[in-house]
Parts: sequence; C-alpha cells; structure tokens
Amino acid sequence: MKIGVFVCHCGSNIAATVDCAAVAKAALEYPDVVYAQDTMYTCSEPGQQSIVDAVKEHGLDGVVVASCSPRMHEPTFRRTVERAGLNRYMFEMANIREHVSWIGRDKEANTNKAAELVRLAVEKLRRNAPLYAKQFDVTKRVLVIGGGIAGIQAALDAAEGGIEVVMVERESTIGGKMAKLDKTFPTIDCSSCVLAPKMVDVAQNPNITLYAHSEVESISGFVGNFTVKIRKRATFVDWTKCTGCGTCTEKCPTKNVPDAFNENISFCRAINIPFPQAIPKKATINPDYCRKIKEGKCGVCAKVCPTGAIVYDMVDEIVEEKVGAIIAATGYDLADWKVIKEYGGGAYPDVITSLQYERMMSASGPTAGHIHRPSDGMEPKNIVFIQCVCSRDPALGRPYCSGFCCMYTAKQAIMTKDHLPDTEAFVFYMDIRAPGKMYDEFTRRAQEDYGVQYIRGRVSAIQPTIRPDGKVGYIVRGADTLLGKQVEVDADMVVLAVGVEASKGASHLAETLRISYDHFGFFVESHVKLRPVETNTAGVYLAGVCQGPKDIPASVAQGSAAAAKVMALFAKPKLENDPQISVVDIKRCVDCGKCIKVCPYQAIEEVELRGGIKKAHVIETVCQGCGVCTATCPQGAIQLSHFTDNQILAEVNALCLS
Amino acid sequence: MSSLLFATPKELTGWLAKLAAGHRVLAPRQEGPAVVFRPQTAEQLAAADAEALLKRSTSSPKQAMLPQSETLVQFTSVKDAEDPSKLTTTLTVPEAAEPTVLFGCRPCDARGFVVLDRPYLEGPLKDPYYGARREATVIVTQACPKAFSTCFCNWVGSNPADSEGSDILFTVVDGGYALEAVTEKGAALLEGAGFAPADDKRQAVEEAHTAAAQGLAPSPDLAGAPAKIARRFTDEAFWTKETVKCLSCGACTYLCPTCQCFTITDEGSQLNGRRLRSWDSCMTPLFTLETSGHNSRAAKSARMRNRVSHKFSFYPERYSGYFSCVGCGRCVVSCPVSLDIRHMVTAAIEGIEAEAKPAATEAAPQPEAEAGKDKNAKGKPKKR
Amino acid sequence: MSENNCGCSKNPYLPEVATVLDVITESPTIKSFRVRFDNEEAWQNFSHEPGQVGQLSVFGVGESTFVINTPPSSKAENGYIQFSVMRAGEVTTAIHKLRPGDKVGVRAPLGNFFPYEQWKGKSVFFVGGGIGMAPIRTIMLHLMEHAGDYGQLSLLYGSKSPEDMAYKADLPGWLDSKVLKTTLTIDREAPNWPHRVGLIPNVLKELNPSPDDCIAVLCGPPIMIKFTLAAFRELGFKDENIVTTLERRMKCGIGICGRCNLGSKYVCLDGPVFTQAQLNDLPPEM
Amino acid sequence: MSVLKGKELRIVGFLCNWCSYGGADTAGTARATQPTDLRIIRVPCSGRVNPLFVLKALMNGADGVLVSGCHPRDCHYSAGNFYARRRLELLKEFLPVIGIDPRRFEYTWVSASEGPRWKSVVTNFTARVHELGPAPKWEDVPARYDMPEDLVNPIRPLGCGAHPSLPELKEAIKAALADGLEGVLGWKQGFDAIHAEPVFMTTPEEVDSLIWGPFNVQNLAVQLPLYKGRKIGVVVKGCDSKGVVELMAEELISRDDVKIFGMGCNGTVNVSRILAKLPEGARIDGCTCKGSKITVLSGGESYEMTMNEVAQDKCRICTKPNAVLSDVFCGTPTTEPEEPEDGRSPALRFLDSLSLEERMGFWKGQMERCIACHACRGACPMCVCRDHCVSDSRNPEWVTQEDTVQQKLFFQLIHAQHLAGRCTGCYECERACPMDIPVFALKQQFGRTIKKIFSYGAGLDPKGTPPLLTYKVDEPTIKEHDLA
Repeated sequence: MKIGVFVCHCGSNIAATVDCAAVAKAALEYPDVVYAQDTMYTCSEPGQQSIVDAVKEHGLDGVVVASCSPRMHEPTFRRTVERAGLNRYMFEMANIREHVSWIGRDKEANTNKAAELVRLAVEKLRRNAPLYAKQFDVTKRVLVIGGGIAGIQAALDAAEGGIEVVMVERESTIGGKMAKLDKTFPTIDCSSCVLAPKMVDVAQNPNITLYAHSEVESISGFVGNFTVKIRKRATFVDWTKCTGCGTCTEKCPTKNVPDAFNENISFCRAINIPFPQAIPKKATINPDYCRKIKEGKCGVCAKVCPTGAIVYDMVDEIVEEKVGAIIAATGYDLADWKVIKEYGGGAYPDVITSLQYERMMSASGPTAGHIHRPSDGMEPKNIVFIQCVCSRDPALGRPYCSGFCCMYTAKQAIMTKDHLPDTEAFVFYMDIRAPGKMYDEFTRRAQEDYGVQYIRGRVSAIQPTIRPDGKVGYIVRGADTLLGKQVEVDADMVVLAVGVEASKGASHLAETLRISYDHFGFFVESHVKLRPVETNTAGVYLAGVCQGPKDIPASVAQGSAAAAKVMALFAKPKLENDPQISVVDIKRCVDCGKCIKVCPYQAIEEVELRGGIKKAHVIETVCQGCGVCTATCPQGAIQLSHFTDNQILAEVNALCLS
Repeated sequence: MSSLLFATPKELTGWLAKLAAGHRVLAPRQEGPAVVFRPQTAEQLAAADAEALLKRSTSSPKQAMLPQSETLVQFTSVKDAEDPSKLTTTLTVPEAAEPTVLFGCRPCDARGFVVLDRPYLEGPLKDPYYGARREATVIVTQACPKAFSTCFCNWVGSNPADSEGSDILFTVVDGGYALEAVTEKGAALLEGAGFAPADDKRQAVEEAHTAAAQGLAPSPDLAGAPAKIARRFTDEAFWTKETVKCLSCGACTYLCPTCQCFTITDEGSQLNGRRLRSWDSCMTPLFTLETSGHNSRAAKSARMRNRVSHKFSFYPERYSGYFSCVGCGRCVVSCPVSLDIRHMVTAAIEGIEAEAKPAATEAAPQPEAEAGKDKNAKGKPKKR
Repeated sequence: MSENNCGCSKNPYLPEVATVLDVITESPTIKSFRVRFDNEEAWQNFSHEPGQVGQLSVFGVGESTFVINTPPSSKAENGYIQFSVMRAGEVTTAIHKLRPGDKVGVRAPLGNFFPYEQWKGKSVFFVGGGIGMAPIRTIMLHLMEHAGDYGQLSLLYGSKSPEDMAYKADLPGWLDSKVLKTTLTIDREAPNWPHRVGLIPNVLKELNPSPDDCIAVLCGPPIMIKFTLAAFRELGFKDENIVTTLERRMKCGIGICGRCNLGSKYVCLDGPVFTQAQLNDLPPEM
Repeated sequence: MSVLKGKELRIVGFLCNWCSYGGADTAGTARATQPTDLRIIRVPCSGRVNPLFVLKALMNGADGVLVSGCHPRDCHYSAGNFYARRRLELLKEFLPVIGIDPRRFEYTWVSASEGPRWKSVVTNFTARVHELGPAPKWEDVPARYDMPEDLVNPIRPLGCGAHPSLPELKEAIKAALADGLEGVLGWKQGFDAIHAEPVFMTTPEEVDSLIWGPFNVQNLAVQLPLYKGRKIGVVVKGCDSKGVVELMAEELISRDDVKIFGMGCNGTVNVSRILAKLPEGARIDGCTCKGSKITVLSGGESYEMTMNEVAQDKCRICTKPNAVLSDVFCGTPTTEPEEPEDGRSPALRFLDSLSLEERMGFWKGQMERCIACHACRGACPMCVCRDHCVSDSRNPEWVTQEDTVQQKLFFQLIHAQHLAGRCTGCYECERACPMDIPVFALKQQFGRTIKKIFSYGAGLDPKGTPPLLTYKVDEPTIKEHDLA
C-alpha cells in the first residue's frame, strides 16, 4: 500500500503553532507512507491539485490530509481523492487545527501531537477498504409539518416543482401566526391580504394534500423512504359535508369558549371557524366546552346544520403516508411572560401581549379594529409598549434576541397613532434592532412622523393605581438611560413585546424526527452558516422560526430554500446510500440475535440461507451507521464499514502500544 | 547401570542452587491449587524444602522446550532515503536457548520429549528452536513414588521408573534421594555435586520402583491397536457417541506433554514486527478451517477421532509403532466433562480383529527386549 | 513420491526476503506475482521441481502456501519464480495489495513434485478448475518443453466466466499449440465466448479421453474434484493414474506443525502431490 | 512516537462524531486553550465505543481514557448514547477489580455547541489524570501468588446423601423417552467414585445409570445449544436451570424444544478440595455419602470429610437450589434461604481487601499460569459463539497469539464483558479451569454491579432482557459524571 500525507499550514492557523514540515518528515517514518508534503492551503484549488498530481506521480492508493476538522472538509477532500481516481473512502483526516493548533501555543507539544494524530490516521487508513454506495429508489413526495407562512411557501414551491406535498397543520386552519397579524412591517400592508391568496393556492393546488387539525404521530424509515403516521384529531364535524356557512356557530348556545385564535382576548362558540379567511373553511367543535359531548345535552348545531355534517361521536383517525423528505416548519409560540411578577404576572387585565394587541387592531378581530382596553373598554390615552419581554434576558434563561419585536412594536405604535391620533405612545427599548430593507427608516418614521416617544431603558415595574376620576391607571416605572434618570408614565394600557420560543411540543417532534434541538426547543441546523435549512438527519429540512427567531421575509426565504433542497434531493432518479453501514460476515454470525435487539433503526433482520441456516442481515438502505451492533456482537461478525473494530483498534494500539 | 549416588534433601537443594548460577533451573512450584514449572533463582532453590520441588505438575513441562508462544523471526525494514516506497528488509532470529536444568519432571514427561523429538528433530527438516533448547537442557526426572488413579503409562510401554528421555533419574529413598545418571549429559551435570556413592541403596530403589508399578491398573493389550483404531475411523456413530459431551475446549491438548501442533502468525507491521509460533489445538474447528470456508474436520466428533487416532494410530504408523501418548493422564484429570482417552481407546479397539493389514505397523522393527521392563506393551521404547 | 530436495540444514522457518518484480492481474480475484530472492547466492542455488510449493508471506500479515507455477526452466531463463494467488482471506488480500518493488518472504521449495519421470511415454490429460490451473500450469509447461518424451498432452481448463479465466496471455499459445490439445470452458453462457460452455465434469465426458496409458492430473476446488474424479472413473481411468495436489491443507510446510495430516501422512512431506490410489488408502477426511 | 516526556500523559479520547467531536471543534474555533495530552479518536456514536476498546487502551499503557457523546435524547442515532451510558457506567464500576483506578476512565456528554463545556471537560480530566500520575505498568507490578483458602460458611444445610426421589425422576424420564423425547441430558458415574460425567440418555438402561448427588457438578445447559431444533430433555440443579432460562430468554434455544426435569439440590462438591484431603495422586477406590458426611476409600484408607469442608463456593451461598423453571419436578423442593448479605466468591472477597496495585499483582500472578486453553469458555453455557469466538479471530483481532499476561487477561475481560448481565453464576468457568484460576471473580464483579444498578439477576425470567441489550431514556440509578 502506498500512502501520501499532506500537512496543511492553513495560512498561519496551523503553521503558527505547529511545525508542519517536521510533521510531514515524521509521517515518512510511518508504515506504508511513501510521500509526505506540507502545503499552504490544501483545501484550495492548487492544494487539491497537488494531491491529485501526487497520487498520479507516486501511484498512491491512500491519502491522509492533516488539516482542519473532517466535519468541515472531509467531503471536499473525498471528492478530490475521487478525482484522482481513488475510492473516496481510501482517505483519512487528522484534525490538527481545531484540536491542536488553535488550542495551545506550545509548539513542541503541538507538533508532537500533530505527528501522533497523523500516525492514527495512517494506521486507520492502512486498514480502510474501498466502499461503494448502493442505489435505492425514492418516494418523490414531501411532508411539510406546520402550515405557517414558511410551511406554505415550502409546500407551494415544492408543488410548483412537480412534487406531491403532504401538509400537516395542528390547528384547524393553516396560516399560523401570520394569519393573526393585522398589518405587517415595514410596508404596513394588510397581513391577510398577502397571506390569504397563498392559503387559497395551498387549498387548490392539486399536488398538495392538506391534513389540518392533525399531528405527526410517528416517523420511521430513512431518506427517500419515510413512513409517516398522521393522527387526524377528531373535529366532530364531517369536513366533506361542511360548507363553512357558519350557521352552527351563530346558533351554538355555548358562548364562553376562550377564542384561541384571538389570543383569548374574547370568547367564541363551542363550534367555530377561527377566522373568515380560514383554509380549510370548516367548523370544528371544541370537545371541552360542547355541552352535547360533555354532558350529552344540547345538539343545536346538528339540528341547524344544513348538510348534517355534525358527528358527535367522531374519533381520532391514523393515516399513513409514504414520503421521501420532510420539511419541519412548526413556527413559534410566545414565551410565558407571566413569570415576570413585576409586570403583574398576568393579573392586570390591561397589560396584554403584542399578539393580543394585534388581534385588537385587526378589522376581523373581536373589537373590529377599535382599540378598547380590556378592563373597561375605554379608549386609552396613553399606551406603553415594552420591548424585550423575555428576550435578551439571561436571568430568565432566554439570552437570545427574538429578532422582529422592535419592528412590530414600531408598526403597532404607528397603527395606534393612526387609529387614535391624540393618544400618546411610549416605547421602552434597549436597542432598536432594524436590520432589514427600509426597516430603520420605518422605526425613524414612527418616532419622527408619528411622534412615538422612544425611551431608552427597561421597565422595572408596572404599578396599578386608581386615578382621581376613579378609573384604573398603570404607573410604568422605568429608567431613561439617555437622560440618566428615573421615568414614570401613567399609562392606560401596556403592550408587551414578548419574546419567542419554539412552538409547544417541538422537542417531542424533534425526537420523532431524530433531529437535535437546543435548550429552547429550536431545531439544530446542520451548519449554522453554511447549511441553515438542513439537519444532520438526511432527508429532514427546516424552515422558519422553528430553526430560530426570524421575520417573515427570512421565513419565506427558508421555505423556498427547503423546497429547493427537496427538489435537488429528488432530482436524481435514484438515491445513493451512505456506504458507511454495517455488513454481516455470514461465516462468523451464529444468529444469536443480539444485533437485531439493539439496532435503533430495526435495520437488521434474520434471513434463512440454504439448508435452513439462519443469519443476521443488514438492510443497506435502513442502516444509518451508528455502530451499536458492532459494539454488541460478541463474535465481531457484524462490522460497521469504515469504523470496523480493527480500524479503531489500530488507532488505540498506535497510541498505546508504541 | 552407572553408579548410584545419594543426596540428602539439603544437599539436593544446595546442588540445584549451585546449578542456578550457570543454568536456568526450572522446578515445580505450587501456585494456588495448581503446580507449574517455574524458573527458580539460587536463593529460592536454596531456601526451598525438597518436598515442595517434587510435586507433580498440573500442566506438562513441554513449555521448557516448546514455549506456548515464541518469536521465530523478527523483521525490520528501513525506507530508502530518496524513494520511501523502497524498503530494505532484514530478518533476525532470536538468540539460541540458554543452558537449562529441568528438575522434577516425571518419567512420562521425559518420554514426552522423546515423542516430540521424532517430528521435531528426526524428520527431513529439523526444528532449530526446539533442537537448541533440547540440546541445552538437562532433564532430571523423579521416578514416580506412586501411580495416580489417572496414570496409565504402562499402557504405552512405559512404567513409573522408566528412564527413557531422562538424563538423570532419582528415586525417593528414606533419608533422601538416590540419583543415577542415565546419559553422559546427566553424568556431566552430577560431576562435582559431591554426592556420596550409594550402591547399598540399589535394593531400596528397586523396591520403590516395583511398588510404584504395582499401583498401576493392568493395561489392556494394545498390540495391533494402531491398525484397529485405523479401521474404527469410518465408524461415524462410534465417534459421535463418544464425543457427545465434548465441549471442544482444547484443554487436553494444551496440558499434554506430546501434543506437537502449532500455528504461525505475524504481529506488528512490516517496518518492525515478528513472526510467532504458538501452540494450536486440533480440537478447535479453526485448526483445519481453510480460508475458502471448507473444513475437513468441522464436526467435533471428527476432531476427537483425529486426536485419538493420531496418538494411537497415525503416529505409530509413521514412527515405527511408538505410541504418541505417554499415559500421564493429565487430559483425563482436567477435562471439564471428564472425557477419558483410556475409555475411548479400549472402546475403539473392542470387537475389531487385528488381521493382516499392510499398514506400516507390521513392518515396524522389533525393539529388543528390555531387561526388567514390562514385556507385553507393543510400543516398546527404544534406547536413545 | 520421492524425497524433496530442500533438506537444507539452515532454519526452515526463515524465509528468503524477495522482491516483487511484476504483478499480473489475471482476473478480478487472481493475480500472479513474479518474485526473485534478494540474496543473490541463495537465488543461484535455488531450484525446484514442477508441483513443489512455497510459503509466500507479507511481513506483518502472515504466510500462506502457493504452488510455484513456473516450470523449473523458467527460473534460469526469466530470472523469477511465479505464484498465482486468489484473494480469499487476510494474507491473500495483503498479497493482492503488493506492487512491483515491494518485499515479500518466500520459503521454498517444499513438498514433493509431479513424478513426470514415470509418465514418460504416456499421454497426460490436465484438468484445471479456477485457481486449480496454477499447479497444472507448472507441470504442463514442463511437459510441453519435453513433449517428445510423452504421448498426447491435453488440457481442459474451466472457470466461472471469461473474465475469471487466468493466464489470458498464455491461452492463445496453448490453443494453437501443436503439442497440446486445449479445451476451455465456462460455467454459464457469456457473450462472444467462442469456446465451450458447461461444467468441467460434463465437458470431460464429452471429450471422452481414453484411459489407457494416460495420466490424469486434476486440481481445483473440492466440489469440482469430487465430480471430476467420478467422471474420470466413469471414463475408465484407474485411481493410480489420477493425480491431484492438496497444498490447501498446509501450514508450516516442513512436517512439524501437525495441521496437514491425512491419517499418518503429512501433505507437506508425503505430498502435496498424491495419486488417487494413495488417497484411497488414507482416512476419508478430505 | 509517544507522549512528551515529563509534560504529557497518555490520554485517549473516543468522541462521537456528531456532538462531542463537533463540541471539540467549537472549542477550537473559539481558541479555548486546553492541555495537549488528549488524543481524540473519532467514532460515529458513543454507542459504537465497545468497552473493550477502553480496556484495551488501559491495559496497554494509557494513563486516562475519556469517552464523550451526545446528551441523552440528543443522539443523532436516537439511542446510541443510551446503550453507551449503561455499558460505560458498568465498565467504570468494573475497573477496580483488575486494579485499574476508575478515575482514570470517564464518560460524559458534550453537544456540538458546547465549546466552553468541552474546554473544561478536557482541562479537568487532564488535571485529574496528572494528579493520579502515570498508570502502573503490568510489566513492573510484582506478581503475587497468595490466595487465602478460608471457606465461606454455607447459609443452608448442605447434604450429600442419596436423594429419595431419584427413582421417581428416572421413571419420569423413561416416560418422557417413551412418548417421543429424543434423549435427556443427565449425569452418570465418571472415571472414579468422586467424578460424574454428562450423559445423553436415550434408552431406559442409560436412564438407570443416572446419578443425583454431590458429584453432579457439570452445568448441562452448556450442551443445549448443540441440540438446537431437536426435542430433548435436561436434568437440572437450581443453578443449571438459570442457565437454561437465560438461553431461552435470549432465544438461543426455544422453550418447547426442551423438557426440564428438576429435583431439590443439596449442594455439590469441589473435587480439588476432596483430593487435597487425600495424599497426592491417591487412587479413589470408593466413596459413600450419608447425611452431610462423605467417606472416600483410597489405598485401603478411608478419609472422612463433611460437605461444609468440601462443597463448592457457589453452593454455600445458593438461594435457588430448586429449578427456577421446570416441566417435571420430583420430590419436595429444598428450602430456599434468603439472599446472603455477602454472596461474594472467596476470590472477590480477597480482591476487595487488596489495594489497586496489589490487585494487578494478584491477576498477574494468577494469569501467568494460564495456558489459554479456553476451557472456561468451553464450559460456559452462555458462550454460544462456540467456533467463532472473537478471541480466536484476526478480524477483529482483540488478542494476539502471544502468551503474555496482558493478552491472556484480556481474554478474561472479553469473557466477563460478554457475560455482563447474562452470567447466571454457575461457576463452571472456574471449575473447568485446569490451572484453578479464580476467573469467576471478574464475572461476579459485573454481576454485583448490575444487581446494584439494575437490580437484575440473569436466568430468572424466560422473558427477561439482559440489561445491556436495552436501555431507559431516563436512568434513575445512573448519575451523571460531570467533568465540566
């Protein structure tokens, strides 16, 4: 075997604290190494070309590159090695940057360590074998979880690209949080005006199958061949018959149901269609409040329903769909701000969240666009907006910035001045984050044209008081750091710009999708800069706030990006599997079944060979290459290719025996 | 018969301590319930009480001549300066054996080496490693004071006081030990030991030897056994029944003084590594497993058949009638399922007549009768 | 079989360090390696007889037994001896990674050889199956060099498929050689394959060689030997005229390690070349 | 090529590619300075880390080994780290028995984004290893050969007299043979009065040769996998039945192929202890057993001894003398005592009293006389790999052919690791060892740890799953070893 070792300077990133020439010279002492050089930038075009040339000139059949982390450039160099005519698995990397040169300045120790890591890579490479990917066919359908703007965009783009889409939305209508908005910044155009057409497109697009009021129950399989079980939660209304006429909602006697769509600032009926532009425009019964379902009385809606669509004893239904890729677009929920006792902890009726205020300003909202404060319906003279509630607050365990609150608060302030010209609007802020196109101009307009008073400081407390005229007022006490003094505002109403977190149940869904999630429930992308819409699980993509706080344009962009990724995945006629999977040596297997028991993916089955002899067999397309079976098999009969026992033992022995 | 010498226990251990200066002295030592041959230093020998050095060993002293694992060849390669793909490989052989005194083995152990000599030294190609150690070792054997229940050396033409294979034979007599040089090497070693001549002890020695021989159960007639066992070869049912309980563990072969088989494997890398010879066992299926997966002895009954046939049929056919088994009984004592080779041999030859068969056994030379030794055994030891 | 001629007193375990001169890829699984001892003096007084084997080893991996498949004459003429190796296990895989210029260990010659002296005046029918062609090649080429002393020489060489057929360079020479009647066959139909198709035992019966005064030399995998042997017997060949080699059972190659025994015979000393008659006397443990 | 003398120690790291290797990268990107000792080996998942890799490193000179994977629930392969957690926790508790300081091995969870956490994990672990200093080498440790022979007092009365229900058992077996059972495994008289040997009884005469008493030492469960698919019976003591049950639990034999015959067991003897009471190599002419007294006749003399003096160690603390599962149980079951408060084998008790370095000396002394004949593997009912043992293989090559103490002890570590959670404590490995090496102590160390952590005993439930072949998402009994 002839191995070539290429030690990278990485400019000065490595060369500064590692003597690359010495490492290359040391590499020449190792078994089977016949060529070693150190290069300035191995990953650059000329760097890669020097590898290709060396392979040809010295007849190498294995390459070791000592440079950065394989998580960064292993794919790059594998393609280089392939270009040089070798199998891409006859290649190993030694991480002498992140794990050596960047973590210490002791040149002698670093060089010695780098030389040893190269030795590990050489010893492993000497036991590598060429691996070949296998082909398998793909179900060219995509599952989109979440019907918010990001999910809608992804579904529409994928459908446009000729791919069948299965969309699953937890609520009884798609539209997500954007459907609740009245106006959107920075153009203040009506949210449902831009959103509704897209929602209609989703309903009418022949490629899109929509499961509203449904949740993903379980997912099995792998990229190209996922089997998704969807739980269609009981709506107690037969949607095939319901025409959305709304008669049932009018006649329903139960009027005290908190209206979730309107953020519970108003009530609705037990049977209800969330909002006029809802897609699908179908009624749903809330079983916790419907007297018929709870106590067996009433039944008015069944009587008045012109098409007899009411089904009181409807039960959940599990549907199975086969898809090849999954896009998670599950959006966000507002953080639980009630933990902040200083702001009343939810006890003060006139201290409301920004979303509640948005519903109040919306024409289709409970107050038909008129701003009345919840406690006594009075048109507020003074409104205080508080930024960064449960955002940028490490004490509450939410150190991150939620991104779009500065912008929507400015919009809400402008709309307030629009609705109530003589109302004073105050905004307590720390730093105005307005990075987008025409964003900063928008917040400046709020201050200059609409006279919104921005106070740079945090609100320490909200104190309810009784004013001389007997009405309730709220002393909003805070600091004004620019003036350097305490500030108090006697407000009629307070709107909190509450920070965002992943939507409820996101972490459970992540476990179902087998993708990682961070402490706040946001899904972890494959690479924060270079692969934001992919995950480490092949075939699962992300779009929108489920991946992290972002505004509507960014969510839409990610929706399209995720759809593009899916289309690229389905572009090839067949998919190739990752050959780093387990293989059973039928001469050694004694069919004890331990590997079958421990495989997390049920990727190993028992097959019967000639003469009734039973052996374990790995289903190539299901195995993901975790290696738990190899660590379990007592005879070492099942070996994970590219991470076999002998390969890892060679590294251990290279460290411990020499 | 050379002259008889007498040594008190103190003199004996003193002599061994003196020898330890110039030799590696291997003597039995009790470790837990087991007794093994260990190199002992002069101090240990001087301080030892003679009784402890005379215990019968659990495993055979074969390790003295044929270590369980030894390096045959060391290979190192140096890369050519200009063209690192060019190597110059040099082979080195470990240095020859050091002079050794193997003290305290029993007649069956000593005869074990005679059995091993035939394939290792008397074939067309000599084994230099075994040969060097054999040459450099003086074997001091203790005539068995009493036969164990599992001993059957009389089956294979030997007896508790057989001096074949030994350089010095000593017998326990009252007050000490009567030593007798059997070979020149033995005589040379006894030189200067300063032991008193003890011809008067001859009588006591003879009595001890016949007393020990009495302790042995009578041996069945194994004349023609090799031919009979060869004919039993194709009786599949017999071997399957006999081997039903065998666990194919291989303990019998590793305890046996006459098992000769080994495997050759390489360790390390081309730049610096070694080729090892290590004991192998015909009882494990890997022994005859070919890389293609073909295995001529896949079933454990075939493997047991080969082990028993080798010792009592193939070896005698090849080496003029001598059995390869020396009857020490260690395989019987230590078999986890108490498989008994004596039972298998007697059962195998039962009911088979030894009519003429043109096997090599007929042509075996008739060894001349040995004065005072057991007459009826076929596999007569020939004086070396 | 007569005594082999390597009774050298030096350490029989010590291989000669040799250099790989050339590597010929015979088929996807078979390669031939031409090697020459580094030690010039050892190379000069090295000689071997057709059928003798050698232990080829890659230092650090292990050694394995292969027949020296060039005729004795070719060492002097071409300055190498050749081993054909099929990739099957750890050592053969390591050997397949060898490139010209690499170092190997060779312990040769070992075992006995084809008794070609006794075959003088007789016809010889060679049958090689797959890698079994390697032992056949050494004795066949040797007899072709002295064709005059023998009757009709014929070869039946079979393999799984055209690509699996080894010695592609020699095949044309053998096909239209005047002294050798060659028949090539493959197991199953293959596009533009001009020669026979069919399993070796069946093709052999079709060729129907006459058994009188004819020696059959038969090498190949155990399953092929079993049926071809039956075919030869059907054709009237007597067991003492059927010869095969059993080097696949060998380990140390010098009659000590006890692994290759067939009854009381050691394949490495009393073989690897045996007549079927001899094998009939030994215990049936193939 | 080795560590920098005087500055570094040999610390080997096994990092899972998706989280911890990424975490180390993040620490690197953040230029978080760390000591240089650690050498990182990348593995796909912490579930890929076979505890034997850690043992291989620690046995061959590593001063410290660190394994790091994804946080539980965060595994890229969803369950890899759950398996790793159980295996590595058991390994950490196992190390002291062979004299390796458990603090030299650590496993923890670091995610790809936790750069700072990785820096402190590495820094703290390296400091801890430096504080412990270089690990003692097997070559330098002085071997010791002493092992006290004091016997454990039995927790129930042991007897050796003839069992009254033996005839009833024989009838039951004959009946079973009559209606179609191919044969029944039992014991018959061995080559002398104090040895029994297994027999496969197929005819009534053979059934008559069945014996039941203190000499039935072999665990016949070891034969069952060899009869896979054939309808046979097996006579079992309590400890043997646990082996049969464990084989069923792991589906290595099927329940309806095996008919189990049981009888109350009053204890079996350790033959070496009987021989120790007789002169060396004495011929056994006969033996009578009455109550709890054994009288051995040899060379005209008779030697008296009681079961308390010669019983096997396992019988002294046995709580399951009656078959845990049987189709036919003859006679009245013997009383089943409570769990002893100290069920350790004599070797384990002695080991617990030694310091770490002394334990290395103990194992060095014991393993020197091992002849690697693998009778311990052959006699073990749970060793079903039979002809394909990984210790005879070169792919993977865990052990070489060299007869050094490390290689021979490593085979014992492989055996103990493979039996973790599966060993039924039948002691056959120690009984079968021709050189009488106390190898059962290693298996019992795993056994007692598993009892402590998972309160699980092998061979009690035909439907049970060995703890290492499953996991819990939240392990109540495994606490996190946090290094950060």
